[in-house]
Amino acid sequence: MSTTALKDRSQERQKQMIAEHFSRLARSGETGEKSVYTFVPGNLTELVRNFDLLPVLPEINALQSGMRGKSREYIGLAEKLGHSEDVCTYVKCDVGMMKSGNVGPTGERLPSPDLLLLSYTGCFTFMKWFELLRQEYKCPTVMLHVPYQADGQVTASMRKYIVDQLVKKVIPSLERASGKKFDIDKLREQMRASAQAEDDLVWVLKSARNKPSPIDAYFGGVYYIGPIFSAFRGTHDAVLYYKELREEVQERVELGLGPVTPEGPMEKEKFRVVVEGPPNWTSFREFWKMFADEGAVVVASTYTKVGGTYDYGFRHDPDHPLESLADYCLGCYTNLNLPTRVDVLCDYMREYSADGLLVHSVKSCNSFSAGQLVMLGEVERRTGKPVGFLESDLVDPRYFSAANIKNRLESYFQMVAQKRDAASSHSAEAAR
Amino acid sequence: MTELPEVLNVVGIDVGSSTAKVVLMRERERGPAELVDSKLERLRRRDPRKLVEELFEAILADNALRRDDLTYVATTGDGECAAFRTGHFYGMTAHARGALFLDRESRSVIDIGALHTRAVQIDERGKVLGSRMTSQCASGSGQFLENICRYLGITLDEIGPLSLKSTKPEACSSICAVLAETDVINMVSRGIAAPDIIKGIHQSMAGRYVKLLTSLGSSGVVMVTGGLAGDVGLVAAMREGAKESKKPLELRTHAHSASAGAIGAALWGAYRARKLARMGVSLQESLE
Amino acid sequence: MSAAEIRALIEKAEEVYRDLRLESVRRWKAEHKGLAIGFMPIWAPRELIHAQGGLPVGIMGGGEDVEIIKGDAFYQSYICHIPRSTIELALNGSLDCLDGMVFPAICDVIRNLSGIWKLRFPERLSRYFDVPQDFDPEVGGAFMRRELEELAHELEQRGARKLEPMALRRSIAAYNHNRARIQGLYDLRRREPWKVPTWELYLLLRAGLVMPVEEHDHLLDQYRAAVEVDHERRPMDQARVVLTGSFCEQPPLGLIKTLERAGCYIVDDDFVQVGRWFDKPVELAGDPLDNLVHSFLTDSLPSPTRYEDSDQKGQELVRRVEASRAEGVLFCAPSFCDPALLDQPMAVRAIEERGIPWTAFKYAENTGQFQVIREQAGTFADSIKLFSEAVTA
Amino acid sequence: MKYTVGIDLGSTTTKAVVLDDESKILGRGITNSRSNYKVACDVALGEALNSARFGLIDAELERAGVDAARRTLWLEDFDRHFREQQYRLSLRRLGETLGRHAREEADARIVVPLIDDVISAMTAETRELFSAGANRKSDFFRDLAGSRYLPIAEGFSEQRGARFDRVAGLFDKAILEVENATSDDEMFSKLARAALVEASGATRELREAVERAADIELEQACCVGTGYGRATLPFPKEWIRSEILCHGLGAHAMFPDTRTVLDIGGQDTKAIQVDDEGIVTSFQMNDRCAAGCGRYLGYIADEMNLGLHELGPMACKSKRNVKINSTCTVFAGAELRERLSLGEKREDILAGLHRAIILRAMSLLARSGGVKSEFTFTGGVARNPAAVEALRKLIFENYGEMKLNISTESIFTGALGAALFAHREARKMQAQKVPA
Ligand SMILES: Nc1ncnc2c1ncn2[C@@H]1O[C@H](COP(=O)(O)OP(=O)(O)O)[C@@H](O)[C@H]1O
Ligand SMILES: Nc1ncnc2c1ncn2[C@@H]1O[C@H](COP(=O)(O)OP(=O)(O)O)[C@@H](O)[C@H]1O
Ligand code: SF4
Ligand code: SF4
Ligand code: SF4
Repeated sequence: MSTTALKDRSQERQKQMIAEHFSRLARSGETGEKSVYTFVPGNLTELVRNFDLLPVLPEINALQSGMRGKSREYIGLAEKLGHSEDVCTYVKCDVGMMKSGNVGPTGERLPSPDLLLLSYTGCFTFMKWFELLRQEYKCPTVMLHVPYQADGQVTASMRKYIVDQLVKKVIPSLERASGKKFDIDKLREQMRASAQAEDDLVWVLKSARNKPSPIDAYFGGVYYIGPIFSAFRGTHDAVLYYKELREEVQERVELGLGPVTPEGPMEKEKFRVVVEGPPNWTSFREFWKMFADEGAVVVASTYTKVGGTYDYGFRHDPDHPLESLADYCLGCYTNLNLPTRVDVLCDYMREYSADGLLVHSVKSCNSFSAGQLVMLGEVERRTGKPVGFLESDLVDPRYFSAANIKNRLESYFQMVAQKRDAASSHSAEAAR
Repeated sequence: MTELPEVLNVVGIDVGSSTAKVVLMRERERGPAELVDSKLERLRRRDPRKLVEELFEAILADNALRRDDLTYVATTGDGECAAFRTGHFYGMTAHARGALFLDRESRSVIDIGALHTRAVQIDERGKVLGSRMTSQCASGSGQFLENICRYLGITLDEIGPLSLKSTKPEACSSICAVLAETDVINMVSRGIAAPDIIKGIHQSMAGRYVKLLTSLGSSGVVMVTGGLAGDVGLVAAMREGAKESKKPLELRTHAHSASAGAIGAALWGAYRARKLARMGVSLQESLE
Repeated sequence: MSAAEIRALIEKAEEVYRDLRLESVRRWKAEHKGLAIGFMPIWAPRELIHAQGGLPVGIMGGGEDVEIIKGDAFYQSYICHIPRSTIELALNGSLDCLDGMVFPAICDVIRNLSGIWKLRFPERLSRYFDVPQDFDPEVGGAFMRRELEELAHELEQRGARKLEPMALRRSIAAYNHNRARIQGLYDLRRREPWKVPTWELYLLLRAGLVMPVEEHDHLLDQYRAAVEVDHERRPMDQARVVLTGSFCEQPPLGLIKTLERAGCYIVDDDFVQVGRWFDKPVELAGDPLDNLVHSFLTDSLPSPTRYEDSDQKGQELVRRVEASRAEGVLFCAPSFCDPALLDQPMAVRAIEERGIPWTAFKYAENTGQFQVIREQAGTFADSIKLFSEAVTA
Repeated sequence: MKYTVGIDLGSTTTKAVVLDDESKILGRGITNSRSNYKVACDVALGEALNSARFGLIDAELERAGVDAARRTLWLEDFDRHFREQQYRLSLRRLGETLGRHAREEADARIVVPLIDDVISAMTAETRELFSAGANRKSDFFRDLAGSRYLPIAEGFSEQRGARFDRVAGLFDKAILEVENATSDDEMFSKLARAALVEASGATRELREAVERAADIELEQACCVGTGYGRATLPFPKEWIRSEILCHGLGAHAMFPDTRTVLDIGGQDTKAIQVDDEGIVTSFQMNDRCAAGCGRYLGYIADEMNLGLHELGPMACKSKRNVKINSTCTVFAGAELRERLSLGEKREDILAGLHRAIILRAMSLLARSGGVKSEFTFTGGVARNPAAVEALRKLIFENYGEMKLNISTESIFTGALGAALFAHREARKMQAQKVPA
């Protein structure tokens, strides 16, 4: 009883935060508030809000369109306008949404951007995306180029490059867009709040080390990362949200409960897996249910690190605000090179005592997908755990073949079970 | 200066991947051209060279003509297999002209054949302004439909009328023709009626075609050509699709839609012949 | 006489192009002691490698000749073809003679390929070369200079010569010469496309990716001299087109030939851009590294892989069409190439505003069937030809 | 006697394997998959039980003291006649069904007699089709009958001015009904008797053995399903196993030392690694694009008007390597025609196509972790000698020489694995029953 009531609280809060944000955006025409469009990886939410600008994240809108069953239409529209079938469907979904009146996830109209903040972090396609939007909105655009961590480390040169851009380009653009001056003390305050929420988020994600895991760190995880990865990092609301969430999860741990799935609480945790790659949004529940039906819990996922790898210790730092923003951008998951990504997965397998790794490869995203097969093999080799490979797309329902994915998942879990049975019967024999 | 008579006899030959089409046209310098005769035959794995030769001879014989009576023999498609041709025009060029002949108001053409679909935007002279073809995957073309229907035990002529009977079309999601086949198998086993299956496929094909047209920027009268223009179910689905997309597309077909490529080729042939004559070049020279 | 001469030159170029095992590089290494450093398409600082006594070797995938046996194990079907053939070449030993690979910042696929290299070939130099998307000399420029220094340092650690300003200046001059020659042929083709068929020019460019620059200069000179005097090459009634989209994965040779046979004169293209990347000679006076950086920031060819700071997307294409007096544009991009395909709608918009006709198709480097493309390009050429005549008649 | 059965409901074919209570293979059955899964399973099971009875006949003969050589000889002969009887029966049904449909045609006056004549002509060919050593294009009535019906009907249609498209369409319609007829014990006895009458050399021993075998009561203990259609199989969920596990276990049962298994079926290709107990350790399947699977060969065969059986042998004649890159199933036909028109030889193109398929499989193998000895090739395409040859060559070149297992029964590997799972289930059920 109490747990459902508690569960509702954080979820309700998140809902409310989002609703308020979008209605503020919708009213911005009257209130005169300005908006900045930007991306999840390498988002500079604190900085944007420092100027009282409202962040809009087209990626989130795209995934919401997928969940609301709108993406097929939007993608279709973009393709009619000349976009190729081959390219990232987030972009097409967003273009289609814009061309259909720019109605956001809450059904309210989104304002046109006053500034496009092109945080080029971990994905090349971002650049094309905003070039396309710029052509439509004819608004100022500022590029923040975040170099790739090609050698698995952040160098002083990279950090300097980013800070230089922040100082010379990004901050002046934000000042121009808002008509306000940059306030570094406020930024320090914001960063303190960020760090606090980040602590709680990490605690929640790490709770999956428990057996049974109280959370699903992929399907559930995408909800948990919502506020911090989007428009709310550094806000008071976000701090409260994560505090509540942490308490709720804490309670589940104490009661020894598993995660709540679309079908209700999970009865028995049969498989613990790590998942690499973003989810599918058009059949999100169906996809989740396929896991839940098999008694599979995702104990760790890389997707929940695209907006920051906080579990590896990074926190926004009030004492070095711009440098820490630079480090934040550099550290987003898709900005890590493949060897590092393999290390992360192997760490997760160990840390969360996982039975195996599943890679969900999406057609859209080269940033994630190119190289996943090599990662898969590498993790299998290093951990000796069974690995599986699934393919679909983010928001293009044409590429989600339920039968195909179910087939692979079933085969995968049957394989894991068969291996486990064999291992246990061997040890039983050995005991005899 | 080589004088050409007022009336020219020209032949157009369109060799597709499934069907060979041969037409005889009578072209006039001043006045509308006329379609005299047309022959259309499925290749059915026969040697296209031989078949084309046969059809060509047949059309001459039926109209009491000799080869010398023809000013131009134009080919299109895989027309290289007609060794006796005068000249060759590419597929979309030919369909564009053919569509214009079939309906003067055509401003776009969509040619739906056995393997490929192409959309062409044209001006009032038949000039191709832009064109699109379906990508790699063949799931949206005649061959695919044929395979499905063969599986369902439906003959070509029945496809269209059956589709029109559908009340609850079943969406077919697969992009791949092969997987779509399996989808269909699944549908049958779920007890979905044949008309609903066919209509579902028609809708998915129509969706692609409308997309092709709109991405081309078409509006106004669209002539459907190629073999599938004969499929009333598909054309109906395309009309619905066009309406849904809120684009002002008016889809039309013609009894001779399937031969549009051959017709267009023949007419371009006549056009070339006249122009070369005006420039004082004989056809023979121009071929050198 | 010259026809045979041209044929011999082109055969020589084609031999280099088909030499997937890089025999010529192996020979070069046996004679010189330098490092052979591979680099992926678009642009890499060849001058730097050259100045350190190395041989820069352009790797444009495996093309149509390499059979993919393991490469597909690395890449899903919805990723372009070039990385899989490149990895195939690496796995089957063809690239053994390379001491390292440079992966320029082209797109996420190439970026991640650099990681695969690190995982698979940990002993070899694998360098992702990040180029700035910020064009302020003090911000992006400074960053790029640091990247170049870093690369030079790494090469040195692998046994290359230390980077000396004098040597770099000489190398810059050498590549300036080479670029001028290539540009000269492009200009000639633009004027008299029948003299320089694109498939020949293309092979010459490809040869330049592997040959030492001085040798390549010689080949270009011979070719130039031969075509200048070949009077058998006569103009034909063909449509003049600009081809764009093929800046990374390269189309098979058959595709280029098909386009030309279908009635198109390609009067501008973006094949093998590294040979023409700077549209002005790199300054020789002053600090050579700074000069290189400066050219990169201000004199580079526009590319979908570079951020366009001004709102001028597509204008460059319009300019190219006008400069080459082309009658249309062929968008010819590799399947699944995000940079090319996402750029296309913007470019299309720009040329449509000018009423420039265009058509588009996709390929893979190992496409074996050109029927569809021939139809499409043929129709395109037909429509330009039939009606341009109609006007004159 | 009690038996367990595994059914592999594939996208192209449905296979059944029947085991006795010592998990020895009694019989195998195969049919083409069709819209009605239940029917497909029943037909395959019926076929498997028929073949099980052949096994029983063999056992009876052995008991009667007939030596192995003679047994083989007799059974082969008997089998041929049995199949001929089956074919004749189906042909009769086809004639009836066609007639029914034909009467609804507008030009029934022409079409009905035309069809009668076609069927008569086909019936007249039957003896030769099943004569000793005859080369049949397929095992399935649909293919066998189709490959004769169409040309014969085309000829007659031309002569008599009927529309061939319609006449061909009638076949497509009728065949659906005919192939859905299932067989049962009674049918077996009837056909067996008819076959004995025809088989000139049938001895008394054989006759008696057939009678005795036909009388044995067969009772199903457990049935496990697998294959593409398994989710919709007419079985309860706990009796369903993934194809991967079944292929792994089946291959292990056939070749205990196998470590890598490649299965190329109609629509999918799977690369499976198994350990020394047949337990799957890793697997990879082709993605959604069905390019390069068995169906591709099916299209090619259709296109060339060949039977699936003939494709491989023809490709094996090739001396020249033609490179083919597109394995798109649907464009296969177009590519073929283009090549032919360029003057390439049929066998060379075919060899190129086979190699292209195998190249795709090589990728999956590499993805799943490479190839280890012994390597087993299963699924329908393993019946194709050209595919096997291309595979052997590429495997040896890339992974070194090793033992390559290919069995004529490999198409049944999945069903065998399923049957073994069924056998385990049956054991478990029995064990649970005993104490009660
Ligand atoms: N009435 C019809 N209904 C549906 N499909 C038809 C009909 N008539 C012809 N077709 C299809 O049209 C195709 C042939 O069209 P065509 O344009 O001649 O193709 P191609 O030029 O490629 O041979 C065949 O695939 C055939 O199945
Ligand atoms: N006798 C044969 N000779 C050659 N190939 C065959 C033969 N029988 C089946 N095949 C091939 O096997 C494929 C079907 O394989 P199968 O394993 O039955 O597939 P599925 O399990 O998907 O039904 C066919 O598409 C065909 O290419
Ligand atoms: S490619 Fe990937 S990271 Fe980039 S925009 Fe698309 S989904 Fe996002
Ligand atoms: S072809 Fe395009 S997507 Fe592929 S590596 Fe090159 S730039 Fe990237
Ligand atoms: S998805 Fe199907 S139709 Fe498309 S390429 Fe693949 S096999 Fe061909």
